[in-house]
Amino acid sequence: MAADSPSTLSDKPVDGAARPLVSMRGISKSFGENRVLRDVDFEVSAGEVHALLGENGAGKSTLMKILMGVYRPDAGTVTLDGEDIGGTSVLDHLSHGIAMIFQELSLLPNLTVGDNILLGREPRRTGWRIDKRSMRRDAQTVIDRYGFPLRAGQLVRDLGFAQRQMVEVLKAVSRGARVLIMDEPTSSLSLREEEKLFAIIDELKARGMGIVYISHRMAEIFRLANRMSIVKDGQVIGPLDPAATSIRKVSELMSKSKPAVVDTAVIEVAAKPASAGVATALEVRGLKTARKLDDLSFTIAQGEIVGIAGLVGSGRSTLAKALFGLIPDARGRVTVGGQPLKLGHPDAAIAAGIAFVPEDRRLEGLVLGHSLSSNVALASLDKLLHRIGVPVVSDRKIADLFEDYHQKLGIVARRPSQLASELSGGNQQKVVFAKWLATKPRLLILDEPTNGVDVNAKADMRAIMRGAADSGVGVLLISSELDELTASADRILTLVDGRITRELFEAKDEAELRATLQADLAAMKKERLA
Amino acid sequence: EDYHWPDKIPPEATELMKPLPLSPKGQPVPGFPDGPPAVTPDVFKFTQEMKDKLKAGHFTAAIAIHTMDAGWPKLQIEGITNTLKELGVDVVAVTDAKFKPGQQIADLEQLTARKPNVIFSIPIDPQSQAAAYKKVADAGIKLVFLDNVPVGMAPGKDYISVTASDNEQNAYYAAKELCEAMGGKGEVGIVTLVYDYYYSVAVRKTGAMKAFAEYPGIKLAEVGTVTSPEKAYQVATAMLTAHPDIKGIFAAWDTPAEQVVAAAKTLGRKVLVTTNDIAADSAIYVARGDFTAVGAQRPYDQGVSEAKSAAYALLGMDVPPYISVPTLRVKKINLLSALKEVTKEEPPASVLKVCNNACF
Amino acid sequence: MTVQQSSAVERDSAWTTIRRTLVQRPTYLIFAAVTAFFIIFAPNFATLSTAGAILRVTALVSIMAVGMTFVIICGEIDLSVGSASSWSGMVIALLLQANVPTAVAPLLVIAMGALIGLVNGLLVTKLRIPSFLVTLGMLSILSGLALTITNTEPVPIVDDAFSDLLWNASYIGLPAPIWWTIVIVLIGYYLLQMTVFGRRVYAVGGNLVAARFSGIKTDRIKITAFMFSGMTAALAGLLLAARSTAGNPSLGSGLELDVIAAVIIGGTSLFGGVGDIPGSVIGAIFIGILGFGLLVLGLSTSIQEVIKGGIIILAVALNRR
Amino acid sequence: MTVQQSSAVERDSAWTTIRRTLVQRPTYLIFAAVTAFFIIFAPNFATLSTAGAILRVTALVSIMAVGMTFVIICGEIDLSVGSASSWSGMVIALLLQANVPTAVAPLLVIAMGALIGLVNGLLVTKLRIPSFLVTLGMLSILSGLALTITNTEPVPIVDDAFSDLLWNASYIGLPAPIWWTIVIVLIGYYLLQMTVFGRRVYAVGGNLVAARFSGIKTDRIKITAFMFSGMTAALAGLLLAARSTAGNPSLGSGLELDVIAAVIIGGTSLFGGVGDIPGSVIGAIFIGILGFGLLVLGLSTSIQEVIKGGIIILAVALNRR
Ligand SMILES: Nc1ncnc2c1ncn2[C@@H]1O[C@H](COP(=O)(O)OP(=O)(O)OP(=O)(O)O)[C@@H](O)[C@H]1O
Ligand SMILES: Nc1ncnc2c1ncn2[C@@H]1O[C@H](COP(=O)(O)OP(=O)(O)OP(=O)(O)O)[C@@H](O)[C@H]1O
Ligand SMILES: [Mg+2]
Ligand SMILES: [Mg+2]
Repeated sequence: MAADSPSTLSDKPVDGAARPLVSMRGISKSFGENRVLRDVDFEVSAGEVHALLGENGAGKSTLMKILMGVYRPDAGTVTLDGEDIGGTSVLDHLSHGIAMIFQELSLLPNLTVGDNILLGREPRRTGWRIDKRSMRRDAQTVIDRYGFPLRAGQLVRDLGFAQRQMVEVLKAVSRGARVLIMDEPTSSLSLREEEKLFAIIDELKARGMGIVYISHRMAEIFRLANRMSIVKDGQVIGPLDPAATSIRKVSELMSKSKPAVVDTAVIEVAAKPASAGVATALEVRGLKTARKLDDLSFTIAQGEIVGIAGLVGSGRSTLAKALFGLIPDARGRVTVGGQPLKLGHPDAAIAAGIAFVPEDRRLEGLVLGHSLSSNVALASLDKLLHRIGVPVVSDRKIADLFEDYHQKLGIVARRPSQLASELSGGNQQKVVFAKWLATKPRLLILDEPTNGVDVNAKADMRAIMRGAADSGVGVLLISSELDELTASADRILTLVDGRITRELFEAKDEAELRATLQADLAAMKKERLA
Repeated sequence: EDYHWPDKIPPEATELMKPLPLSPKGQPVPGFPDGPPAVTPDVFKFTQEMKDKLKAGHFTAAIAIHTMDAGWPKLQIEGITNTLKELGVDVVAVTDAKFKPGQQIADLEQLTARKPNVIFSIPIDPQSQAAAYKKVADAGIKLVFLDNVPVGMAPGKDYISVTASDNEQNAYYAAKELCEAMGGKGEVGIVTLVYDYYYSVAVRKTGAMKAFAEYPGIKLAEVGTVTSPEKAYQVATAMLTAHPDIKGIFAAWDTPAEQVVAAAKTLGRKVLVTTNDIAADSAIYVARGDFTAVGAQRPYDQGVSEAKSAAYALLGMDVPPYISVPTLRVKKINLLSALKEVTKEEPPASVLKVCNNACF
Repeated sequence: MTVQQSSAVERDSAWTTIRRTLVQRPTYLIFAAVTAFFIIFAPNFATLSTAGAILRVTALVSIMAVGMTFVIICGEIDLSVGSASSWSGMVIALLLQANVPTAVAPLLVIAMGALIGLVNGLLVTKLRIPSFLVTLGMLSILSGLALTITNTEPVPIVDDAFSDLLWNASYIGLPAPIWWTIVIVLIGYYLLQMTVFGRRVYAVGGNLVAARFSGIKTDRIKITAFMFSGMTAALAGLLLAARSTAGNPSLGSGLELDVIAAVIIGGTSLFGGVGDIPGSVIGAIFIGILGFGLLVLGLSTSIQEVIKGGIIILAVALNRR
Repeated sequence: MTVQQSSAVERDSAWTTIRRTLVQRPTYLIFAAVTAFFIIFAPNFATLSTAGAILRVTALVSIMAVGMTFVIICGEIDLSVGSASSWSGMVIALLLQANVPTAVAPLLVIAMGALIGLVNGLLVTKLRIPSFLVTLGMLSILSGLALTITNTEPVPIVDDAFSDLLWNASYIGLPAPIWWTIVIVLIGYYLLQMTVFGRRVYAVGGNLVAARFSGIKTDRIKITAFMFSGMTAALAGLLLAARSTAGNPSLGSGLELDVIAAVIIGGTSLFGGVGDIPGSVIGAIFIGILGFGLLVLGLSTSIQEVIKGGIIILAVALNRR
């Protein structure tokens, strides 16, 4: 067992509470040739938060989906209160009191909040009839109990990402489950909602619920967890006592190879400035959009990393999209490398030297069903031609391009023809980076580049970013993880409800930054009211 | 000789323009187990007084046609509409069922709600549409049929009359010409519609087989069927492949016959083709010699006859149960006269060009 | 937050609902405008008998549209309904010819419709073939079978009790086909809009994976939707046969396109998850009105096609805000 | 795992590619088996002239399948190709009748095909109506127009140069329709498999949002795909007209289903992003062989339908691993 391995000796394994609520024994699972889990044990006790850590693709979600009955394990047993409930169906596991917040949001956009919260256990009247009235009432009661700003009758389609995550939380919590699995529940929650979520977790714990908590955010884990386990190479290490270990040690335990594989020196990308002497990568004057951005002006120098700090809905993504030409009604004067940019046209933005790593890599960043090499080549196809009388896309040049970035960024992949959907989150994100670095940009816009990425991959991302900046690229970094901003950015702009309120030169610490943002938002609200 | 269209026509052509004698009986209907006797359309005579009475009646008529994808229905409709107009009857609606019996039933219901005095129709399926036609009759609307009569409907009682081309004779003539052109021996094929319930085409198969049976040297290799005319290309190609000795094919009407010719040409096979019906496009095939002979209908005349039976009925006069339009024989020599006889228009320039003074 | 607040859930008034419906479905305004146009300009349009004729003509499409709505909301499509109805018509005619009792034969046919739907559903869910293809193949198979079983010969139905029950009789002044439409619409409405099953149909079409993760047996829901569609197609086939007092192998051919058009212009999304029964029925009636009105105006069938195509595109364009 | 491993990325050998193709496309084995069956059991099947006949029969479907492949890989569908080809046949016949030169008229028709595709594409992308509906409406409109323009009268073509060029002539021993197929397949292959445009077509169908976020003008790509499909449909219409030496308003009706079936059984996914030109052509030829072989075996048209439906379902079932 993992607990016997030498590396864990210094971190004293802790015993579970007296009786494990759920225990998984000897679990193995393979997808085709990919052996994801090998003879794994895992348990959760009543009234504890058991954190599960591991690199992207280590198998955390897979283990939990087995616990939830989504997948049937190849071997092993799942017992709840000593009763074998070994992998029949989700419905079965739900009825045994196990609930899960899935990493990929699993809401129905076409139904209301209430429908979603009560999906699968709607109050019924005689026949199969749904009792719509009590349904809405019950749902609203749940919402109000946890104090989320939602209405039962709203369509989920009309909600923002963060609000959807709240619905997801309520859906799981309100099942009255005894075991609750949370797979990266905070990946897009803002600070305030995060606080709310933690309060809920504390309350549930007090009521005797067992909680499995998966996250890549170490700070959160150390704050919440009673015990922690690490998935690595198909095995589970732990459980460990958070008090007896440290973030650094945990990162080392998780990693398969050395912590960061990316050498900043190899990332040189920038095309040299259009005209000599121009030192600004980006200049923005009076940028406005119909719904959000309100007269933004700022500049980014070559080689500079500018961070944008803001709360959810403050317009950070809108800013990034507007610069990249994805917001049709954006107006304002923008120059890139000294040349004026025509807004509203992504192809013009690329031609001007802008690269954009979007916040949702699965939806916006990658063609998941296509190969890695074609994903990497997608934004620079025009440069990958060779001629045999007529211009032809050169598969060799594409393969070479992939090979190049595959090495530079340390992408873990078997073949260039492997599908993007088969990679782990961190590696997928590296593919998106490769796609954009291949365009030789002057300005790199990164929207939540480390979202859902494990600690070591995060370090790689930072190295890539720094490498790019060092070679003269201007970087606009958007991140909800304020410590990431403070660590990486040369300068931070605070964006509050569509306006830039401050420019911070000294890296403040996370808590201070947070307080500033909230104060500015309150001030802005007051001003708007007046 | 120095013949010239349209003034100086060779006697051979004039001879061909004479109609063939009618087959004696039509489709069996209640009251006429062997089929009602055939009469020619000349039975109708209109006096001025009759015409005035019709005008005063402000009668309306509607037409429910089976399909519009050929010249035939268009000429029928023109024949009906023009004649009725002369007689002071208004055609208020025309429906196209696209050869779907279900659609035609719906069309009839809609036309019934429109309450015309007469409905002209060619039933696609005499069996499954009978109830729908009976309902039209029950609604007090007079029915005049083209070609087919729905099962169980009695002339004079449930409907006025049916005017049909002498389809059996048309096919018999065309098939016989095929056998003659083949010297009375060799393998032949038939390409026809798959639906045997469609009476007016089904009897063509009967007519053709009758002709083939008269020649001991002729062997019918295969009957190929199509659900719609454009499929004939593939069916003929396959038939010619499976039977390398086929020398002649009879196709039940001109649109599929064109596809049969195209298929034979594509395969580089010398195959004689005869068929029924001509229109501006199929006339070219006769002019080129692709169709050896055609036993044609006269859809416009048929329409005229149908309009006149309706007018008689509206005046409360008796109409014979079965009026038959005799076969028009068409070969290259009399093509222009025949085409004019069918379409009631001067032959188009394209046909004249291909004829190159060899047709009259 | 207090309990007080939670009980103060707003309820929409009937009026708000109507207004919201009109905003969400501007097509209804087009329907109204077109109908008004015909009432004013088409001779004899605004009569009871016209209305009856239109309803009877649309009965078949309406009934199948109810089944189709389930399938399309599930995010699938069923192209086999037209030929399934032809085939059902043939089967009922043969059963009655073989003296199967009038009370039993239709039930057998409906069961067979369910079976056809079951096969469609199994192929779509278990073998994961796109429904477009499965049902296209099924269309071929059933229309071929209908032609083959009697060698293209139509089969007469002499059982008047059957024809009365399904088409010819009137009850309380309403003809049988309209009653059947009402029955199916009510069943469909109940199932889709009021039951747990209906909720799951929406869930499956809204986000298949999410529905699965929420413990919904998505395959079973889809299969049931296909079965319901097959049953409505079989019922339509019975009506067709009763109307003609005969089974004909191509009576229902091509109906699938009308049915799908009715469902879509009624506001159901081809991508699944959105739609309802009343919309589909209104769509079916609208298509009926449109066809009939154009006919009464004396336009040729071919021009009607053009106008119909144009209006359907327009209606759907308006439906997507 | 070591850093070593991450750098050692295999490149695919040609052999691996072939083997993988066979594994991914087990349908090709079915094709081979069915063809072998006909060669053994169908009379005169295994001859050069039969092969030629099949290729000519499938020329129309193959040509349209090339255009359709672009549309389907984009994640859309084009139901209007059949009636677009009928309409094109009518238009060319009328143009030639009006003495437009043989060298010009076909080009005008192809341009009109592009225009039809443009309208389809604009409606799909700018008004965001599902392509299923747009092209269904277009199908109605074009078939209505084809019937209306000459009042259902077919139009003869007496220009032999035209019929030769497109259908009757042979060059280097190969008949014209086969040459046209080869030309279109090569153009299609080049565009889809070898150009930037082709890569973008895949990206648009694979993930529309990601494509837009990569600077691809997704609307323009889709519109171009529809235009190409319209042009291939127009060319097919020219071939149809040349074959019958006449324009007939319903010559191409129903072809769309054969074309779509060919593309799908050739391995292109209805969901977009996956597929290729050779697959579609093989699919078209297979459908041709199947239909033709059954006919040569002397099976009735109706049984053929049944068998064809079954085999298409089977082929697609096998294509999804
Ligand atoms: N349905 C599936 N089919 C095939 N392979 C899968 C499937 N689901 C997961 N995998 C593979 O199993 C491995 C473990 O994936 P899993 O999602 O459990 O990782 P994870 O630890 O949750 O990663 P992350 O932190 O990125 O969420 C990965 O290599 C993944 O590609
Ligand atoms: N004027 C606009 N036109 C089109 N889309 C817009 C416009 N403004 C915003 N959006 C889209 O709406 C989304 C949500 O906007 P929202 O106001 O919630 O802020 P946001 O930019 O996503 O905020 P953040 O990234 O800071 O959380 C944006 O990501 C953008 O895609
Ligand atoms: Mg995970
Ligand atoms: Mg954002």
